[in-house]
Amino acid sequence: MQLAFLCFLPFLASIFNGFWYLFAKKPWKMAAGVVSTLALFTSFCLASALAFHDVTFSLPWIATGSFELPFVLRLDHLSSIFVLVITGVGTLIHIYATVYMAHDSGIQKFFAYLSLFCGSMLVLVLGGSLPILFCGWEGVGLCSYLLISFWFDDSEKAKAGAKAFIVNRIGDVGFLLGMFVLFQACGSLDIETLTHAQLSPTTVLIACSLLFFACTGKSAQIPLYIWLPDAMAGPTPVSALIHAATMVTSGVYLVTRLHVLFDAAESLHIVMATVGGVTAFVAATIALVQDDIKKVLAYSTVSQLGYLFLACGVGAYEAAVFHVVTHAFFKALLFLAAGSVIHGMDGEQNMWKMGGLKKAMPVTFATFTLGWLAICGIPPFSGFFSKDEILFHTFTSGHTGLWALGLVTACMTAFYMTRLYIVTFLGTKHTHAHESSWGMLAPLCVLACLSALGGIFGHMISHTLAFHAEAESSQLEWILMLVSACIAGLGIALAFFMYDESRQPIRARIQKQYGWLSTALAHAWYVDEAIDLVLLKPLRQIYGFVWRTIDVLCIDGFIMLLASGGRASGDVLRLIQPGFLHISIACMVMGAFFIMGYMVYGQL
Amino acid sequence: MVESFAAALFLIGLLGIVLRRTILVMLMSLELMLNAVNLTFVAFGQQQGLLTGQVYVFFTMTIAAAEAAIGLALVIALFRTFRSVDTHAVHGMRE
Amino acid sequence: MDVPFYICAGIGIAAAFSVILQRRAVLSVLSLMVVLITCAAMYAMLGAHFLAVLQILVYAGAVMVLFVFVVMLLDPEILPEEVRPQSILERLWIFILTLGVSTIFAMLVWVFAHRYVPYRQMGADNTEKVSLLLFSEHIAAFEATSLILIAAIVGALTLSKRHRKAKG
Amino acid sequence: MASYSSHLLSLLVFLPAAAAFLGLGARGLGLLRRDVALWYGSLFVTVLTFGLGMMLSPNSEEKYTWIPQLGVSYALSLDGLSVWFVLLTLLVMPIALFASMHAIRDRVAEYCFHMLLLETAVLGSFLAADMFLFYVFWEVMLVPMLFIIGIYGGKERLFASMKFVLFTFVGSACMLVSIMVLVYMHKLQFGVPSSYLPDLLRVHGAIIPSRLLFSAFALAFLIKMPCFPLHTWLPDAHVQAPTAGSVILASLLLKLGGYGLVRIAFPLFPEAAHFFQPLGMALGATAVIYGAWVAIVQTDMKKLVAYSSVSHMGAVVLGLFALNSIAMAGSIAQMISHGFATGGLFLIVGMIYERFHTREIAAFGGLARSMPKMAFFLVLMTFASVALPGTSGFVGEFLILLGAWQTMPVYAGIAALSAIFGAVYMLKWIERILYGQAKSPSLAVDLSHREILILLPFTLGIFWLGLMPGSFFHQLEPSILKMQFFLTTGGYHHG
Repeated sequence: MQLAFLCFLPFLASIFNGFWYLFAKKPWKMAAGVVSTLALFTSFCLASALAFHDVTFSLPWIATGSFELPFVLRLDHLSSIFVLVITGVGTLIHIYATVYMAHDSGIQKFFAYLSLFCGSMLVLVLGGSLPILFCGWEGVGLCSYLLISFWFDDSEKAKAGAKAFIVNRIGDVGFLLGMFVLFQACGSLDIETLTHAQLSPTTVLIACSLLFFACTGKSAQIPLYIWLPDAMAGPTPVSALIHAATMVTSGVYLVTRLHVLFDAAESLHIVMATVGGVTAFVAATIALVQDDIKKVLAYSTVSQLGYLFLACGVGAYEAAVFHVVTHAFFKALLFLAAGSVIHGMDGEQNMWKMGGLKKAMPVTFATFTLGWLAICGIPPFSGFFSKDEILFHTFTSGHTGLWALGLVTACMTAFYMTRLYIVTFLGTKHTHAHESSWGMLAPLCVLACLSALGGIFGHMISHTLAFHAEAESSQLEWILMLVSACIAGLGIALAFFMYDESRQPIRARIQKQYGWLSTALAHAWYVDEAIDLVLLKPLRQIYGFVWRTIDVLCIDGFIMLLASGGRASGDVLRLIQPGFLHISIACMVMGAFFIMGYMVYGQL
Repeated sequence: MVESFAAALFLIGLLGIVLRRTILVMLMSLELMLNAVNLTFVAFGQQQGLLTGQVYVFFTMTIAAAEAAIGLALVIALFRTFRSVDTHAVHGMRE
Repeated sequence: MDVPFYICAGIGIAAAFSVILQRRAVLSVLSLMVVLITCAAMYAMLGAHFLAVLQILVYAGAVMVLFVFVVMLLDPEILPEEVRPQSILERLWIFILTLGVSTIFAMLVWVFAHRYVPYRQMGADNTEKVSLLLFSEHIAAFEATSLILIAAIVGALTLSKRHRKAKG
Repeated sequence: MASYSSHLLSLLVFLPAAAAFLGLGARGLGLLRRDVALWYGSLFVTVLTFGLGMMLSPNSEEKYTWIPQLGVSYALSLDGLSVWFVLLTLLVMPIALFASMHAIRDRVAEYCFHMLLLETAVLGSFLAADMFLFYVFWEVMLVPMLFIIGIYGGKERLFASMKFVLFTFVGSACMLVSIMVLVYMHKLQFGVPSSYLPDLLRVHGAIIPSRLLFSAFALAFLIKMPCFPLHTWLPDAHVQAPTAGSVILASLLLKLGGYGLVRIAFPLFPEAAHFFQPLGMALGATAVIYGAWVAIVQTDMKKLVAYSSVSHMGAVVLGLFALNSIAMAGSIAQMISHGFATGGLFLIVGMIYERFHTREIAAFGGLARSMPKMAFFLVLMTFASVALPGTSGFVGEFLILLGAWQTMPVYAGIAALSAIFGAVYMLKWIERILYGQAKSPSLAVDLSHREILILLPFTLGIFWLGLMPGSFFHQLEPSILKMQFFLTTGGYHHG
């Protein structure tokens, strides 16, 4: 029963805030934040109480004839990890957001959407059967749409929200089709029965590839990642919660939840791994030249998600989950820190306009440093352990090419994160910026500790996961650890070398020489423009064309033809009756002659 | 014998209606045709030995009379509005 | 064989032609009178004495008078001078018509001649038998004719009355 | 199933009509002088019928012989399937009346008369168990609708109402012919003619004629649906109809097509249904995609919503022709949810029109800032019609696609694309009018309590069917089983 309560609490908070926003405007602004945070915090406590127990809760939902679709929530080992991350990081972000959004007029609406999001995310993670998971899946998509276009006055942000929703919908169609294939094959959509059902390899392959396509939509992989960078139009807490910690990992959750099916689809593994690897690499290249803090972090998220799918591709599901957890910590930390920087700089997001914030915002600087070290993969911090585990498994499973690609990406990650770090915090320029209040800094510190200690915590949970965790020779493991640590160090050194104040002329020369490359990277390899040109423009022509020809021309035309046909034939017939008496008599006579002729002829 | 005469009368009446342009003459040829028909009635009645032919002639005669009355009244009314009895001039029937 | 029949037929045909060919409407009315009288004669020859008398009284008497009256009323001068059929189309049309009519006449004559059936003598009391028949079998039709006549009278009256309103 | 004859059904059907004539008579005698009296009178009647409807048990029946020579009987029956459509009608009518109180100023007496007459006709069609009676109500329904669009509509209302009536007439003419043929076949086989549906179900004809008859019925219902090639009357009718007219047209009249297919066409000609299945599903799938594509380029709000109805009804056609229990339950759920969602959308468009007196999407902008309540309802209705989980749209759409996938995966796949195009045209529209800079802020007055009261029933309906459809499917169960029985066994024993 607590599971239901855990899952529905955020929904209640959302409904409360929603009504409060629509019907009562006057009260104390911060209350909305408090209500949502409390709701999520109680969910967190419930989750930690129920952690790692197998609890199920079910309500009858749709039942027609033989087809039963109850609303089932199931908590088990895997989902409890995700629930803890969602509620834990979520609560921290809620506290942060209460302060961050304090002066915004639509704060109740904001927290209504945020709680709705947490509720749907919990439904997604706890969903016992695929349709319930799908409900959470689309609910989350809806909330990301509502939150991205939260400041809807500026139509750019509204368009970004719509783009995110539509791209997610494309993925969801894949999810739907995958579900139908599975239902047709094994008659039920419950995850338990699916994992134990014997399905023919082809149906499993088709279903898994469709579901994987859905994951690329939701977790921003190669074909459908274009929405995540634009999703930065939303407020920073939204980016932190949705586009860093929780929603984007739902794709990985789906794959790990159905890992039995995905294991069965052998040929899909290499596809998943390569898609993950290539996404990581491409996103990292783009992040190298971004000027907006949030864009850098967005592409870094896409890149880290690439790692996750790389891990899933090579079958290292525990490594993937471990990285999800650590990534949630340090990426949320980085986003929130960036948020407090933006807050301090009154909305300025271009990092070149900042610099030397070390002195102006010491606490943010300190927490950002911890986050930075974690994401670069420096040994004691969490990022190192999880990323190394993924690379290790990629290496041991024989995909050395992908391992190399992973290493290069790790180096690039270290490079662009350090670039961001130096340009915003170090340097002699001292821009004036006021440090954020403690309401925002406290969550930062908590997240900083988590991302620092995350590594140890990770080892504990990865060994308890029931998947096939076989012990590798530790000697090879140590060597690989050393290699990845050096790579990270190399990246950081290179960045320090490049972005030190005195190195300005060298950067200018490189800029001049590889100008075309940097503009290409700045425009994200012109992917958006290409899609627009290749896909959207012709589609718009088609819509217009279809309406004009089929609807207006063919069908209406045909009917108008019928109508005018009737009128025209009427006119023609009218001419036959001229009204001259003698002509009619003549016709009558001729008629009589013919009849007589016929009668007579008939007689003969 | 009598029937061929009646046939001749009838056809002459027919020619009259078709060729002549004045409505009056057409009415008269109409009367001609009616008489021809009466004649054939009587003739065939005679051949069959029945008197019903003659009874029918009696009825056609009354109808012919009524028809002539109405026809002439029409002609007068027509004449008043169209100032002429020429069929070519009188062609208001279309609209 | 019965010379009087041929005389009447000749007069009748001639009168009929004059009805349709006369320039002046008055002359065609008179020739129509002649045709009616020949028909009456024919009836007499066939033994239908009642009809012959009726023909003279009703038809020749009443209807023809009506015609004469209307012709006089319509003031012959204003009757339009018949325009000789000029256009080729009209000449052709007349030619076709006469050709058609004459072939039909020839066919009819051939058919009548072919199925020659002698006329039977019906006996002298023709009028008695016809009136008996009239008032026994066809009494309903007889009454109906009175209705028709009344309708005709009323119709003729309304049609020829000058409608002030209709004029407007 | 126990069914007791109760006069409640006839009372339910003819109460509005009686009130309509009463109202008109009273106005004639100069009694109900002021319009307000008429408005609240007719509103009271519709609410009364709603109450009456609530008291009905879902399998009551009523049958009297009406024209013995023709075998026509006056038969009304309420079962699990028609109970939902009846309830939808009883719910929509008071809302439509209440919504049109401010919009309609002149000729109020005739307006109330037509609305109440319309309610009787629609209730009659849903309850009729005799084919002849069904046809009578089917035709009677057109007359008030014609007047509502014709008198109270927009500029080219005459053209639109003419097109609407002619389209439906063509369909119903074919239907009448096939009813007659059916009655005659019944006479041949059982001696006495009868147009009572259960009797007609026993009639079994040869293959070819039953296919012909089925296509005649299907034509009438697909025009009414409307399905892809025969839908062009809907946008014109909606654009020119007054708000209440649009709501009724969208929520009720379109459902008759689907109801007719399920109640009449499929059970009568199961073999033909299986024969036409591929064609039907193909039409449904094309309608879904075509409706969505065309909706994207629309500039008039009502036309856009009208084309979205074409898309939804295409999904319903797909579901119905899939001929399995899941898809059928899904299409009926979709019909009811379409009634809620699209009805709500039309109400909102009507409210916007009352304020801005224009329906061109380009003329709006930034309404969410000044009209948050309206924005909430609009976003909710939009996402209900885009089949978002948790709303009724998802239940219908999901079951349809799931069922259709079992029989024809290709068409179900095509129809699933509607989720994308649906999202595109809905978001494009919402974004244009709700977000961005406000174009005429002075006119943007937020919803009054009256308007919120109007929208509330539909909102509750969306969440009820979306979250707790248990009772809905439970009621539907017996009819779906009966339908399956006819489609599987009935179809082939004389195949």
